Amino acid sequence: MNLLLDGLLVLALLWSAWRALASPDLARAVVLFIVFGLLMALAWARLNAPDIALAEAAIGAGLTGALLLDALGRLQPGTGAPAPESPAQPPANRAGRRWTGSVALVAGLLAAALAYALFQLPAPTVRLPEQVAANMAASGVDHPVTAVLLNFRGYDTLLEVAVLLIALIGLLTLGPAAGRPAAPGPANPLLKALARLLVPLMILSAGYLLWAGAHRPGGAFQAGALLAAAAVLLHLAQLLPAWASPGRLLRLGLAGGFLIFLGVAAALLAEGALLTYPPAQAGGLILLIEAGLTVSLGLILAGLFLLFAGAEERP
Amino acid sequence: MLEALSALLLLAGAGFYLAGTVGLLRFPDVYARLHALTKADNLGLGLTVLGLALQADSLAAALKLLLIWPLALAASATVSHAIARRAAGLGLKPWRPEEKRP
Amino acid sequence: MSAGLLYALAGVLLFALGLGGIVLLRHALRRILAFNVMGSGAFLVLVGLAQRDGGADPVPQAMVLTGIVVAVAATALALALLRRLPEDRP
Amino acid sequence: MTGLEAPLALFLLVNLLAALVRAARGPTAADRMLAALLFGSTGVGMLLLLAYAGGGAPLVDAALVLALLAAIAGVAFAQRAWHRDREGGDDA
Repeated sequence: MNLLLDGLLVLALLWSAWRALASPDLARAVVLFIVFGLLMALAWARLNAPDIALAEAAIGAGLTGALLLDALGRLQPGTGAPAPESPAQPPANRAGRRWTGSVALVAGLLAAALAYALFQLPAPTVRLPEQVAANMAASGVDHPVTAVLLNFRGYDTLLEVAVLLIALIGLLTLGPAAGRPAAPGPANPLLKALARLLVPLMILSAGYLLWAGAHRPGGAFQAGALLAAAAVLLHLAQLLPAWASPGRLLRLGLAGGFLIFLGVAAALLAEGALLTYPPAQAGGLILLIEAGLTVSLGLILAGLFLLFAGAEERP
Repeated sequence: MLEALSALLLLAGAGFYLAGTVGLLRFPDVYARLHALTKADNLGLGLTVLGLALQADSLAAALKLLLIWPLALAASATVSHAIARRAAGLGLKPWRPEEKRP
Repeated sequence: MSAGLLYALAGVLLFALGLGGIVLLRHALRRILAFNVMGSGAFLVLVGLAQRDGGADPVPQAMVLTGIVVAVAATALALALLRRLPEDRP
Repeated sequence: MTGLEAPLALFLLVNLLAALVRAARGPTAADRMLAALLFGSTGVGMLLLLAYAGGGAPLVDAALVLALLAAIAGVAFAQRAWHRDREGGDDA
Protein backbone atom coordinates (compact mmCIF):
# COMPACT_ATOMS: atom_id res chain seq x y z
CA MET A 1 0.00 0.00 0.00
CA ASN A 2 2.67 2.49 0.97
CA LEU A 3 4.92 1.67 -1.94
CA LEU A 4 1.92 1.99 -4.29
CA LEU A 5 1.13 5.45 -2.88
CA ASP A 6 4.78 6.56 -3.13
CA GLY A 7 5.15 5.04 -6.58
CA LEU A 8 2.09 6.82 -7.92
CA LEU A 9 3.17 10.10 -6.33
CA VAL A 10 6.64 9.81 -7.90
CA LEU A 11 5.04 9.10 -11.28
CA ALA A 12 2.78 12.15 -10.89
CA LEU A 13 5.82 14.27 -9.93
CA LEU A 14 7.88 13.19 -12.91
CA TRP A 15 4.99 13.45 -15.33
CA SER A 16 3.87 16.91 -14.22
CA ALA A 17 7.48 18.18 -14.33
CA TRP A 18 7.93 16.72 -17.81
CA ARG A 19 4.65 18.18 -19.08
CA ALA A 20 5.42 21.54 -17.48
CA LEU A 21 8.77 21.84 -19.26
CA ALA A 22 7.70 20.37 -22.59
CA SER A 23 4.33 22.08 -22.93
CA PRO A 24 3.90 24.16 -26.11
CA ASP A 25 2.38 27.22 -24.49
CA LEU A 26 3.59 29.23 -21.55
CA ALA A 27 0.36 29.47 -19.54
CA ARG A 28 0.11 25.67 -19.43
CA ALA A 29 3.76 25.41 -18.37
CA VAL A 30 3.22 27.75 -15.41
CA VAL A 31 0.01 26.09 -14.21
CA LEU A 32 1.54 22.62 -14.46
CA PHE A 33 4.52 23.89 -12.49
CA ILE A 34 2.16 25.07 -9.70
CA VAL A 35 0.70 21.56 -9.72
CA PHE A 36 4.26 20.19 -9.46
CA GLY A 37 4.78 22.36 -6.35
CA LEU A 38 1.65 20.92 -4.70
CA LEU A 39 2.81 17.38 -5.48
CA MET A 40 6.17 18.20 -3.92
CA ALA A 41 4.41 19.20 -0.69
CA LEU A 42 2.73 15.77 -0.66
CA ALA A 43 6.08 14.09 -1.38
CA TRP A 44 7.63 15.81 1.66
CA ALA A 45 4.68 14.65 3.75
CA ARG A 46 5.35 11.06 2.59
CA LEU A 47 9.04 11.42 3.38
CA ASN A 48 7.93 12.25 6.97
CA ALA A 49 9.46 15.72 6.70
CA PRO A 50 6.50 17.82 7.96
CA ASP A 51 8.65 20.95 8.30
CA ILE A 52 9.47 20.92 4.62
CA ALA A 53 5.88 20.03 3.67
CA LEU A 54 4.81 23.13 5.61
CA ALA A 55 7.42 25.32 3.91
CA GLU A 56 6.70 23.93 0.45
CA ALA A 57 2.95 24.46 0.95
CA ALA A 58 3.41 28.01 2.26
CA ILE A 59 5.94 29.06 -0.39
CA GLY A 60 4.71 26.97 -3.34
CA ALA A 61 1.02 27.85 -3.02
CA GLY A 62 1.52 31.33 -1.60
CA LEU A 63 4.51 32.85 -3.35
CA THR A 64 5.89 30.90 -6.31
CA GLY A 65 2.48 30.57 -7.98
CA ALA A 66 1.71 34.27 -7.62
CA LEU A 67 5.21 35.29 -8.79
CA LEU A 68 5.06 33.11 -11.92
CA LEU A 69 1.48 34.05 -12.82
CA ASP A 70 2.36 37.74 -12.39
CA ALA A 71 5.40 37.34 -14.65
CA LEU A 72 3.24 35.46 -17.16
CA GLY A 73 0.68 38.26 -17.12
CA ARG A 74 3.39 40.79 -17.92
CA LEU A 75 4.73 38.76 -20.82
CA GLN A 76 1.35 38.40 -22.52
CA PRO A 77 0.13 41.92 -23.33
CA GLY A 78 -3.38 42.49 -22.05
CA THR A 79 -4.62 42.98 -25.58
CA GLY A 80 -5.25 39.27 -25.95
CA ALA A 81 -2.49 38.75 -28.44
CA PRO A 82 -1.37 35.14 -28.24
CA ALA A 83 1.37 34.33 -25.76
CA PRO A 84 4.85 34.48 -27.28
CA GLU A 85 4.85 30.91 -28.53
CA SER A 86 8.37 29.55 -28.49
CA PRO A 87 7.56 25.97 -29.34
CA ALA A 88 9.26 23.61 -26.91
CA GLN A 89 9.20 20.91 -29.57
CA PRO A 90 12.62 20.23 -31.08
CA PRO A 91 13.22 22.37 -34.19
CA ALA A 92 12.42 20.77 -37.52
CA ASN A 93 15.85 20.88 -39.09
CA ARG A 94 18.18 17.93 -38.72
CA ALA A 95 20.96 19.78 -36.87
CA GLY A 96 18.47 20.95 -34.27
CA ARG A 97 17.12 17.47 -33.79
CA ARG A 98 20.59 16.00 -33.45
CA TRP A 99 21.44 18.67 -30.84
CA THR A 100 18.30 17.95 -28.84
CA GLY A 101 18.94 14.22 -29.06
CA SER A 102 22.51 14.54 -27.83
CA VAL A 103 21.54 16.78 -24.89
CA ALA A 104 18.80 14.34 -23.93
CA LEU A 105 21.32 11.50 -24.17
CA VAL A 106 23.83 13.30 -21.93
CA ALA A 107 21.11 14.09 -19.38
CA GLY A 108 20.01 10.46 -19.47
CA LEU A 109 23.55 9.22 -18.92
CA LEU A 110 23.96 11.65 -16.02
CA ALA A 111 20.75 10.36 -14.46
CA ALA A 112 21.88 6.75 -14.92
CA ALA A 113 25.27 7.48 -13.36
CA LEU A 114 23.72 9.27 -10.38
CA ALA A 115 21.17 6.50 -9.91
CA TYR A 116 23.97 3.90 -9.96
CA ALA A 117 25.82 5.97 -7.36
CA LEU A 118 22.73 6.05 -5.16
CA PHE A 119 22.64 2.28 -4.97
CA GLN A 120 26.38 1.92 -4.43
CA LEU A 121 26.57 4.38 -1.55
CA PRO A 122 27.77 2.61 1.63
CA ALA A 123 25.79 3.05 4.84
CA PRO A 124 26.74 6.31 6.58
CA THR A 125 29.32 5.80 9.32
CA VAL A 126 28.22 8.89 11.30
CA ARG A 127 24.54 8.57 12.27
CA LEU A 128 23.40 12.22 12.31
CA PRO A 129 19.93 11.69 13.76
CA GLU A 130 21.38 9.96 16.81
CA GLN A 131 23.94 12.76 17.27
CA VAL A 132 21.20 15.40 17.11
CA ALA A 133 19.03 13.43 19.53
CA ALA A 134 21.96 13.09 21.93
CA ASN A 135 22.49 16.85 22.09
CA MET A 136 18.84 17.85 22.17
CA ALA A 137 18.96 18.59 25.89
CA ALA A 138 21.50 21.38 25.39
CA SER A 139 19.78 22.82 22.33
CA GLY A 140 17.13 24.75 24.22
CA VAL A 141 14.30 23.46 22.02
CA ASP A 142 12.49 20.14 21.77
CA HIS A 143 12.12 19.89 18.00
CA PRO A 144 15.21 18.43 16.23
CA VAL A 145 14.87 20.39 12.97
CA THR A 146 14.66 23.71 14.81
CA ALA A 147 17.60 22.66 16.99
CA VAL A 148 19.69 21.93 13.89
CA LEU A 149 18.50 25.08 12.14
CA LEU A 150 19.03 27.59 14.92
CA ASN A 151 21.54 25.98 17.24
CA PHE A 152 23.78 23.27 15.84
CA ARG A 153 23.94 24.81 12.33
CA GLY A 154 22.96 28.36 13.32
CA TYR A 155 25.87 29.68 11.26
CA ASP A 156 24.35 28.38 8.00
CA THR A 157 20.99 29.96 8.80
CA LEU A 158 22.68 33.28 9.58
CA LEU A 159 24.37 33.33 6.16
CA GLU A 160 21.23 32.06 4.49
CA VAL A 161 19.23 35.05 5.74
CA ALA A 162 22.05 37.24 4.40
CA VAL A 163 21.58 35.56 0.99
CA LEU A 164 17.88 36.46 1.10
CA LEU A 165 18.77 40.06 1.88
CA ILE A 166 21.22 40.12 -1.02
CA ALA A 167 18.52 38.81 -3.37
CA LEU A 168 16.23 41.63 -2.23
CA ILE A 169 19.01 44.22 -2.64
CA GLY A 170 19.55 42.83 -6.14
CA LEU A 171 15.86 43.42 -6.82
CA LEU A 172 16.08 46.96 -5.45
CA THR A 173 19.04 47.87 -7.64
CA LEU A 174 17.06 46.79 -10.70
CA GLY A 175 14.64 49.61 -10.07
CA PRO A 176 11.13 49.95 -11.44
CA ALA A 177 9.86 47.34 -13.88
CA ALA A 178 10.27 48.38 -17.48
CA GLY A 179 7.84 45.74 -18.75
CA ARG A 180 4.17 46.32 -19.44
CA PRO A 181 2.32 46.75 -16.17
CA ALA A 182 0.07 43.75 -15.49
CA ALA A 183 -3.45 44.93 -16.29
CA PRO A 184 -4.99 45.20 -12.79
CA GLY A 185 -8.30 43.32 -12.83
CA PRO A 186 -11.47 45.22 -11.90
CA ALA A 187 -11.76 45.84 -8.15
CA ASN A 188 -13.44 42.71 -6.82
CA PRO A 189 -15.47 43.38 -3.65
CA LEU A 190 -15.73 39.68 -2.86
CA LEU A 191 -11.97 39.39 -2.93
CA LYS A 192 -11.62 42.30 -0.52
CA ALA A 193 -14.01 40.53 1.85
CA LEU A 194 -11.99 37.30 1.58
CA ALA A 195 -8.74 39.16 2.23
CA ARG A 196 -10.23 40.85 5.31
CA LEU A 197 -11.36 37.41 6.53
CA LEU A 198 -8.22 35.40 5.75
CA VAL A 199 -5.37 37.83 6.52
CA PRO A 200 -5.97 38.10 10.30
CA LEU A 201 -6.18 34.30 10.40
CA MET A 202 -2.93 34.03 8.42
CA ILE A 203 -1.18 36.34 10.86
CA LEU A 204 -2.52 34.30 13.77
CA SER A 205 -1.38 31.07 12.09
CA ALA A 206 2.05 32.61 11.46
CA GLY A 207 2.30 33.44 15.17
CA TYR A 208 1.24 29.90 16.02
CA LEU A 209 3.83 28.41 13.64
CA LEU A 210 6.53 30.65 15.13
CA TRP A 211 5.64 29.55 18.66
CA ALA A 212 5.18 25.90 17.69
CA GLY A 213 8.66 25.81 16.09
CA ALA A 214 10.21 25.19 19.50
CA HIS A 215 8.53 21.84 20.11
CA ARG A 216 6.98 20.63 16.83
CA PRO A 217 7.31 21.36 13.11
CA GLY A 218 7.05 25.07 12.45
CA GLY A 219 9.35 28.01 12.88
CA ALA A 220 10.50 31.30 11.44
CA PHE A 221 10.72 30.27 7.79
CA GLN A 222 7.23 28.84 7.50
CA ALA A 223 5.77 31.70 9.57
CA GLY A 224 7.59 34.29 7.42
CA ALA A 225 6.37 32.64 4.23
CA LEU A 226 2.80 32.75 5.57
CA LEU A 227 3.10 36.47 6.38
CA ALA A 228 4.45 37.10 2.87
CA ALA A 229 1.52 35.16 1.39
CA ALA A 230 -0.84 37.36 3.42
CA ALA A 231 0.80 40.45 1.88
CA VAL A 232 0.44 38.93 -1.60
CA LEU A 233 -3.26 38.27 -0.97
CA LEU A 234 -3.73 41.87 0.24
CA HIS A 235 -2.02 43.16 -2.90
CA LEU A 236 -4.12 40.98 -5.19
CA ALA A 237 -7.23 42.26 -3.43
CA GLN A 238 -5.93 45.78 -4.08
CA LEU A 239 -5.91 46.54 -0.36
CA LEU A 240 -2.12 46.91 -0.27
CA PRO A 241 -0.39 49.07 -2.93
CA ALA A 242 2.86 47.95 -4.53
CA TRP A 243 5.96 49.13 -2.69
CA ALA A 244 8.12 51.83 -4.22
CA SER A 245 11.71 51.92 -2.99
CA PRO A 246 11.56 51.12 0.75
CA GLY A 247 11.56 53.94 3.30
CA ARG A 248 13.49 53.98 6.58
CA LEU A 249 11.02 51.92 8.56
CA LEU A 250 10.72 49.24 5.88
CA ARG A 251 14.51 49.05 5.58
CA LEU A 252 14.75 48.49 9.33
CA GLY A 253 12.11 45.78 9.12
CA LEU A 254 13.85 44.08 6.22
CA ALA A 255 17.24 43.97 7.89
CA GLY A 256 16.00 43.72 11.49
CA GLY A 257 15.92 39.92 11.76
CA PHE A 258 19.38 39.60 10.34
CA LEU A 259 20.73 42.31 12.63
CA ILE A 260 19.22 40.65 15.72
CA PHE A 261 20.78 37.34 14.69
CA LEU A 262 24.10 39.09 14.07
CA GLY A 263 23.85 40.90 17.42
CA VAL A 264 23.27 37.66 19.31
CA ALA A 265 26.17 36.04 17.46
CA ALA A 266 28.42 38.98 18.32
CA ALA A 267 27.37 38.93 21.95
CA LEU A 268 28.10 35.21 22.16
CA LEU A 269 31.44 35.76 20.48
CA ALA A 270 32.47 37.53 23.68
CA GLU A 271 32.26 34.11 25.35
CA GLY A 272 34.80 32.74 22.89
CA ALA A 273 32.71 30.58 20.55
CA LEU A 274 30.59 31.45 17.52
CA LEU A 275 26.88 30.89 17.99
CA THR A 276 27.04 28.34 20.80
CA TYR A 277 24.26 29.41 23.12
CA PRO A 278 24.73 28.88 26.84
CA PRO A 279 22.25 26.02 27.51
CA ALA A 280 20.37 28.04 30.14
CA GLN A 281 19.33 30.89 27.84
CA ALA A 282 19.37 28.87 24.61
CA GLY A 283 15.58 28.56 24.39
CA GLY A 284 15.00 32.27 25.00
CA LEU A 285 17.70 33.36 22.55
CA ILE A 286 16.34 31.07 19.84
CA LEU A 287 12.83 32.43 20.31
CA LEU A 288 14.15 36.02 20.10
CA ILE A 289 16.05 35.24 16.90
CA GLU A 290 13.09 33.38 15.40
CA ALA A 291 10.68 36.24 16.19
CA GLY A 292 13.00 38.74 14.48
CA LEU A 293 13.49 36.35 11.56
CA THR A 294 9.75 35.82 11.11
CA VAL A 295 9.08 39.53 10.70
CA SER A 296 12.08 40.11 8.46
CA LEU A 297 11.54 37.01 6.31
CA GLY A 298 7.88 37.96 5.91
CA LEU A 299 8.88 41.45 4.72
CA ILE A 300 11.69 40.19 2.48
CA LEU A 301 9.59 37.50 0.79
CA ALA A 302 6.66 39.93 0.43
CA GLY A 303 9.08 42.51 -0.98
CA LEU A 304 10.16 40.03 -3.65
CA PHE A 305 6.59 40.15 -4.95
CA LEU A 306 5.50 43.67 -4.08
CA LEU A 307 8.54 45.77 -4.94
CA PHE A 308 7.82 47.64 -8.15
CA ALA A 309 4.89 45.29 -8.79
CA GLY A 310 2.72 48.31 -9.42
CA ALA A 311 2.06 50.16 -12.63
CA GLU A 312 5.09 51.29 -14.57
CA GLU A 313 6.62 54.23 -12.74
CA ARG A 314 8.20 57.03 -14.77
CA PRO A 315 11.93 56.36 -14.13
CA MET B 1 -19.80 3.09 16.79
CA LEU B 2 -17.75 6.24 16.37
CA GLU B 3 -15.37 4.29 14.20
CA ALA B 4 -18.14 3.19 11.82
CA LEU B 5 -19.58 6.69 11.55
CA SER B 6 -16.15 8.13 10.86
CA ALA B 7 -15.48 5.53 8.19
CA LEU B 8 -18.83 6.30 6.58
CA LEU B 9 -18.09 10.02 6.50
CA LEU B 10 -14.64 9.45 5.02
CA LEU B 11 -16.10 7.26 2.28
CA ALA B 12 -18.77 9.86 1.49
CA GLY B 13 -16.08 12.54 1.33
CA ALA B 14 -14.04 10.47 -1.10
CA GLY B 15 -17.20 9.99 -3.15
CA PHE B 16 -17.64 13.74 -3.54
CA TYR B 17 -13.98 14.14 -4.46
CA LEU B 18 -14.57 11.58 -7.20
CA ALA B 19 -17.69 13.45 -8.33
CA GLY B 20 -15.71 16.69 -8.46
CA THR B 21 -12.91 15.15 -10.51
CA VAL B 22 -15.22 13.37 -12.94
CA GLY B 23 -17.21 16.60 -13.28
CA LEU B 24 -14.04 18.52 -14.07
CA LEU B 25 -13.13 16.00 -16.76
CA ARG B 26 -16.53 15.64 -18.36
CA PHE B 27 -18.31 19.00 -18.21
CA PRO B 28 -18.31 21.07 -21.42
CA ASP B 29 -17.50 24.60 -20.28
CA VAL B 30 -15.78 26.65 -17.61
CA TYR B 31 -18.89 27.47 -15.65
CA ALA B 32 -20.07 23.88 -15.30
CA ARG B 33 -16.59 22.78 -14.32
CA LEU B 34 -16.56 25.42 -11.59
CA HIS B 35 -19.65 23.78 -10.11
CA ALA B 36 -18.01 20.38 -10.12
CA LEU B 37 -14.84 21.83 -8.62
CA THR B 38 -16.63 23.44 -5.70
CA LYS B 39 -18.44 20.19 -4.88
CA ALA B 40 -15.14 18.45 -4.42
CA ASP B 41 -14.01 21.37 -2.30
CA ASN B 42 -16.79 21.92 0.16
CA LEU B 43 -18.43 18.50 0.47
CA GLY B 44 -15.48 16.26 -0.27
CA LEU B 45 -13.19 18.10 2.09
CA GLY B 46 -15.99 18.83 4.55
CA LEU B 47 -17.00 15.21 5.05
CA THR B 48 -13.37 14.13 5.26
CA VAL B 49 -12.75 16.74 7.95
CA LEU B 50 -15.86 15.64 9.86
CA GLY B 51 -14.82 12.01 9.62
CA LEU B 52 -11.36 12.76 10.96
CA ALA B 53 -12.61 15.16 13.63
CA LEU B 54 -14.52 12.27 15.20
CA GLN B 55 -11.23 10.50 15.70
CA ALA B 56 -9.31 13.50 16.98
CA ASP B 57 -7.69 12.76 20.31
CA SER B 58 -8.37 16.18 21.80
CA LEU B 59 -11.02 18.87 21.37
CA ALA B 60 -8.33 21.33 20.23
CA ALA B 61 -7.24 18.99 17.45
CA ALA B 62 -10.85 18.48 16.38
CA LEU B 63 -11.49 22.25 16.34
CA LYS B 64 -8.37 22.89 14.28
CA LEU B 65 -9.60 20.31 11.79
CA LEU B 66 -13.03 21.90 11.68
CA LEU B 67 -11.39 25.29 11.10
CA ILE B 68 -9.98 24.10 7.77
CA TRP B 69 -13.41 23.50 6.27
CA PRO B 70 -14.85 27.07 6.34
CA LEU B 71 -11.49 28.39 5.13
CA ALA B 72 -11.65 26.14 2.08
CA LEU B 73 -15.29 27.15 1.54
CA ALA B 74 -14.51 30.88 1.60
CA ALA B 75 -11.44 30.45 -0.61
CA SER B 76 -13.13 28.30 -3.25
CA ALA B 77 -16.24 30.51 -3.36
CA THR B 78 -14.15 33.64 -3.96
CA VAL B 79 -11.86 32.06 -6.51
CA SER B 80 -14.78 30.52 -8.43
CA HIS B 81 -16.42 33.96 -8.45
CA ALA B 82 -13.22 35.62 -9.68
CA ILE B 83 -12.75 33.05 -12.44
CA ALA B 84 -16.39 33.07 -13.55
CA ARG B 85 -16.40 36.88 -13.56
CA ARG B 86 -13.21 36.96 -15.59
CA ALA B 87 -14.61 34.33 -17.99
CA ALA B 88 -17.75 36.41 -18.50
CA GLY B 89 -15.53 39.46 -19.02
CA LEU B 90 -13.67 37.61 -21.76
CA GLY B 91 -16.97 36.88 -23.43
CA LEU B 92 -17.15 33.17 -22.71
CA LYS B 93 -20.64 31.93 -23.43
CA PRO B 94 -22.11 29.18 -21.25
CA TRP B 95 -22.51 25.91 -23.14
CA ARG B 96 -25.76 25.38 -25.07
CA PRO B 97 -27.09 21.81 -25.62
CA GLU B 98 -27.34 22.35 -29.38
CA GLU B 99 -23.69 23.34 -29.62
CA LYS B 100 -21.21 20.63 -30.57
CA ARG B 101 -19.38 19.31 -27.52
CA PRO B 102 -15.87 20.85 -27.53
CA MET C 1 13.86 -0.19 -2.30
CA SER C 2 12.79 1.94 0.66
CA ALA C 3 10.58 4.99 0.22
CA GLY C 4 13.56 7.27 0.78
CA LEU C 5 15.54 5.66 -2.00
CA LEU C 6 12.54 5.84 -4.34
CA TYR C 7 12.23 9.59 -3.80
CA ALA C 8 16.01 9.99 -4.17
CA LEU C 9 15.74 8.27 -7.57
CA ALA C 10 12.87 10.56 -8.48
CA GLY C 11 15.09 13.45 -7.42
CA VAL C 12 17.87 12.28 -9.74
CA LEU C 13 15.44 12.05 -12.65
CA LEU C 14 14.01 15.50 -11.90
CA PHE C 15 17.53 16.90 -11.69
CA ALA C 16 18.44 15.48 -15.11
CA LEU C 17 15.09 16.67 -16.54
CA GLY C 18 15.70 20.18 -15.25
CA LEU C 19 19.25 20.21 -16.55
CA GLY C 20 18.08 19.09 -20.00
CA GLY C 21 15.34 21.72 -19.84
CA ILE C 22 17.76 24.55 -19.05
CA VAL C 23 19.95 23.63 -22.01
CA LEU C 24 17.20 22.97 -24.54
CA LEU C 25 14.52 25.50 -23.76
CA ARG C 26 14.93 28.97 -25.25
CA HIS C 27 12.32 31.06 -23.46
CA ALA C 28 13.73 32.58 -20.25
CA LEU C 29 10.59 31.86 -18.18
CA ARG C 30 10.79 28.19 -19.15
CA ARG C 31 14.40 28.07 -18.09
CA ILE C 32 13.43 29.50 -14.69
CA LEU C 33 10.89 26.68 -14.36
CA ALA C 34 13.56 24.15 -15.35
CA PHE C 35 15.88 25.69 -12.74
CA ASN C 36 13.25 25.17 -10.04
CA VAL C 37 12.63 21.58 -11.14
CA MET C 38 16.36 20.94 -10.88
CA GLY C 39 16.43 22.46 -7.39
CA SER C 40 13.50 20.33 -6.22
CA GLY C 41 15.26 17.27 -7.62
CA ALA C 42 18.41 18.06 -5.66
CA PHE C 43 16.39 18.58 -2.47
CA LEU C 44 14.65 15.24 -2.94
CA VAL C 45 17.99 13.49 -3.34
CA LEU C 46 19.32 15.18 -0.17
CA VAL C 47 16.45 14.08 2.05
CA GLY C 48 15.66 10.79 0.29
CA LEU C 49 19.24 9.58 0.42
CA ALA C 50 19.64 10.45 4.08
CA GLN C 51 16.46 8.53 4.92
CA ARG C 52 17.01 5.57 2.59
CA ASP C 53 16.79 3.13 5.49
CA GLY C 54 13.81 4.68 7.21
CA GLY C 55 13.66 7.24 10.01
CA ALA C 56 13.61 11.03 9.75
CA ASP C 57 16.98 12.77 9.62
CA PRO C 58 16.62 16.40 10.83
CA VAL C 59 19.94 17.65 9.43
CA PRO C 60 19.20 17.44 5.67
CA GLN C 61 15.62 18.47 6.40
CA ALA C 62 16.86 21.72 7.96
CA MET C 63 19.19 22.34 5.02
CA VAL C 64 16.44 21.70 2.46
CA LEU C 65 14.04 23.93 4.39
CA THR C 66 16.35 26.93 4.02
CA GLY C 67 17.16 25.80 0.47
CA ILE C 68 13.50 26.15 -0.54
CA VAL C 69 13.39 29.71 0.80
CA VAL C 70 16.58 30.64 -1.06
CA ALA C 71 15.23 29.00 -4.24
CA VAL C 72 12.12 31.20 -4.19
CA ALA C 73 14.28 34.29 -3.61
CA ALA C 74 16.46 33.33 -6.59
CA THR C 75 13.34 32.74 -8.70
CA ALA C 76 11.95 36.16 -7.76
CA LEU C 77 15.23 37.83 -8.71
CA ALA C 78 15.33 35.89 -12.00
CA LEU C 79 11.74 36.94 -12.79
CA ALA C 80 12.64 40.56 -12.07
CA LEU C 81 15.57 40.29 -14.46
CA LEU C 82 13.24 38.65 -16.99
CA ARG C 83 11.04 41.74 -16.86
CA ARG C 84 13.99 43.84 -17.96
CA LEU C 85 15.03 41.70 -20.92
CA PRO C 86 14.49 43.49 -24.23
CA GLU C 87 11.07 42.56 -25.60
CA ASP C 88 12.31 40.83 -28.72
CA ARG C 89 14.42 38.20 -27.01
CA PRO C 90 12.43 36.84 -24.03
CA MET D 1 -7.69 5.06 13.23
CA THR D 2 -10.25 3.42 10.99
CA GLY D 3 -7.55 1.98 8.74
CA LEU D 4 -9.35 3.66 5.89
CA GLU D 5 -7.08 6.68 5.75
CA ALA D 6 -4.24 5.19 3.71
CA PRO D 7 -6.42 3.59 0.99
CA LEU D 8 -8.49 6.77 0.75
CA ALA D 9 -5.30 8.83 0.40
CA LEU D 10 -4.36 6.51 -2.44
CA PHE D 11 -7.83 6.97 -3.95
CA LEU D 12 -7.44 10.75 -3.82
CA LEU D 13 -4.05 10.45 -5.47
CA VAL D 14 -5.65 8.52 -8.34
CA ASN D 15 -8.18 11.37 -8.59
CA LEU D 16 -5.25 13.76 -8.67
CA LEU D 17 -3.68 11.88 -11.59
CA ALA D 18 -6.94 12.02 -13.54
CA ALA D 19 -7.11 15.78 -12.93
CA LEU D 20 -3.47 16.02 -14.03
CA VAL D 21 -4.54 14.62 -17.41
CA ARG D 22 -7.13 17.42 -17.71
CA ALA D 23 -4.53 19.99 -16.61
CA ALA D 24 -2.11 18.81 -19.28
CA ARG D 25 -4.68 18.32 -22.03
CA GLY D 26 -7.14 21.09 -21.11
CA PRO D 27 -7.53 23.26 -24.22
CA THR D 28 -8.16 26.51 -22.39
CA ALA D 29 -6.05 28.20 -19.73
CA ALA D 30 -9.10 28.14 -17.43
CA ASP D 31 -9.26 24.33 -17.54
CA ARG D 32 -5.67 24.11 -16.45
CA MET D 33 -6.24 26.52 -13.60
CA LEU D 34 -9.37 24.66 -12.48
CA ALA D 35 -7.36 21.45 -12.42
CA ALA D 36 -4.74 23.24 -10.32
CA LEU D 37 -7.47 24.40 -7.91
CA LEU D 38 -8.83 20.87 -7.65
CA PHE D 39 -5.28 19.86 -6.80
CA GLY D 40 -5.32 22.38 -3.97
CA SER D 41 -8.42 20.98 -2.30
CA THR D 42 -7.49 17.36 -3.02
CA GLY D 43 -4.04 18.11 -1.64
CA VAL D 44 -5.56 19.41 1.58
CA GLY D 45 -7.71 16.27 1.81
CA MET D 46 -4.72 14.03 1.24
CA LEU D 47 -2.58 15.82 3.81
CA LEU D 48 -5.34 15.36 6.39
CA LEU D 49 -5.71 11.67 5.58
CA LEU D 50 -1.93 11.17 5.65
CA ALA D 51 -1.83 12.95 9.01
CA TYR D 52 -4.22 10.38 10.48
CA ALA D 53 -2.64 7.49 8.58
CA GLY D 54 0.54 7.88 10.60
CA GLY D 55 1.98 11.13 9.30
CA GLY D 56 1.30 12.85 12.63
CA ALA D 57 -0.46 16.06 13.70
CA PRO D 58 2.04 18.45 12.02
CA LEU D 59 0.56 17.48 8.66
CA VAL D 60 -2.72 19.00 9.84
CA ASP D 61 -0.84 22.30 10.14
CA ALA D 62 0.44 21.83 6.60
CA ALA D 63 -3.15 21.19 5.45
CA LEU D 64 -4.29 24.33 7.28
CA VAL D 65 -1.60 26.41 5.55
CA LEU D 66 -2.44 24.93 2.16
CA ALA D 67 -6.16 25.62 2.71
CA LEU D 68 -5.34 29.21 3.69
CA LEU D 69 -3.25 29.77 0.56
CA ALA D 70 -5.27 27.79 -1.99
CA ALA D 71 -7.06 30.98 -3.02
CA ILE D 72 -3.91 32.92 -3.92
CA ALA D 73 -2.89 31.01 -7.06
CA GLY D 74 -6.46 30.99 -8.34
CA VAL D 75 -6.92 34.72 -7.79
CA ALA D 76 -3.49 35.53 -9.21
CA PHE D 77 -4.46 33.54 -12.28
CA ALA D 78 -7.87 35.14 -12.70
CA GLN D 79 -6.55 38.67 -12.26
CA ARG D 80 -3.09 38.66 -13.69
CA ALA D 81 -2.43 35.84 -16.09
CA TRP D 82 -5.62 35.18 -17.96
CA HIS D 83 -5.77 36.72 -21.42
CA ARG D 84 -7.50 35.31 -24.48
CA ASP D 85 -4.78 32.83 -25.49
CA ARG D 86 -5.68 32.32 -29.09
CA GLU D 87 -8.33 33.77 -31.34
CA GLY D 88 -11.57 31.98 -32.02
CA GLY D 89 -13.25 29.11 -30.21
CA ASP D 90 -14.08 29.25 -26.59
CA ASP D 91 -10.42 29.42 -25.86
CA ALA D 92 -9.56 31.61 -22.91
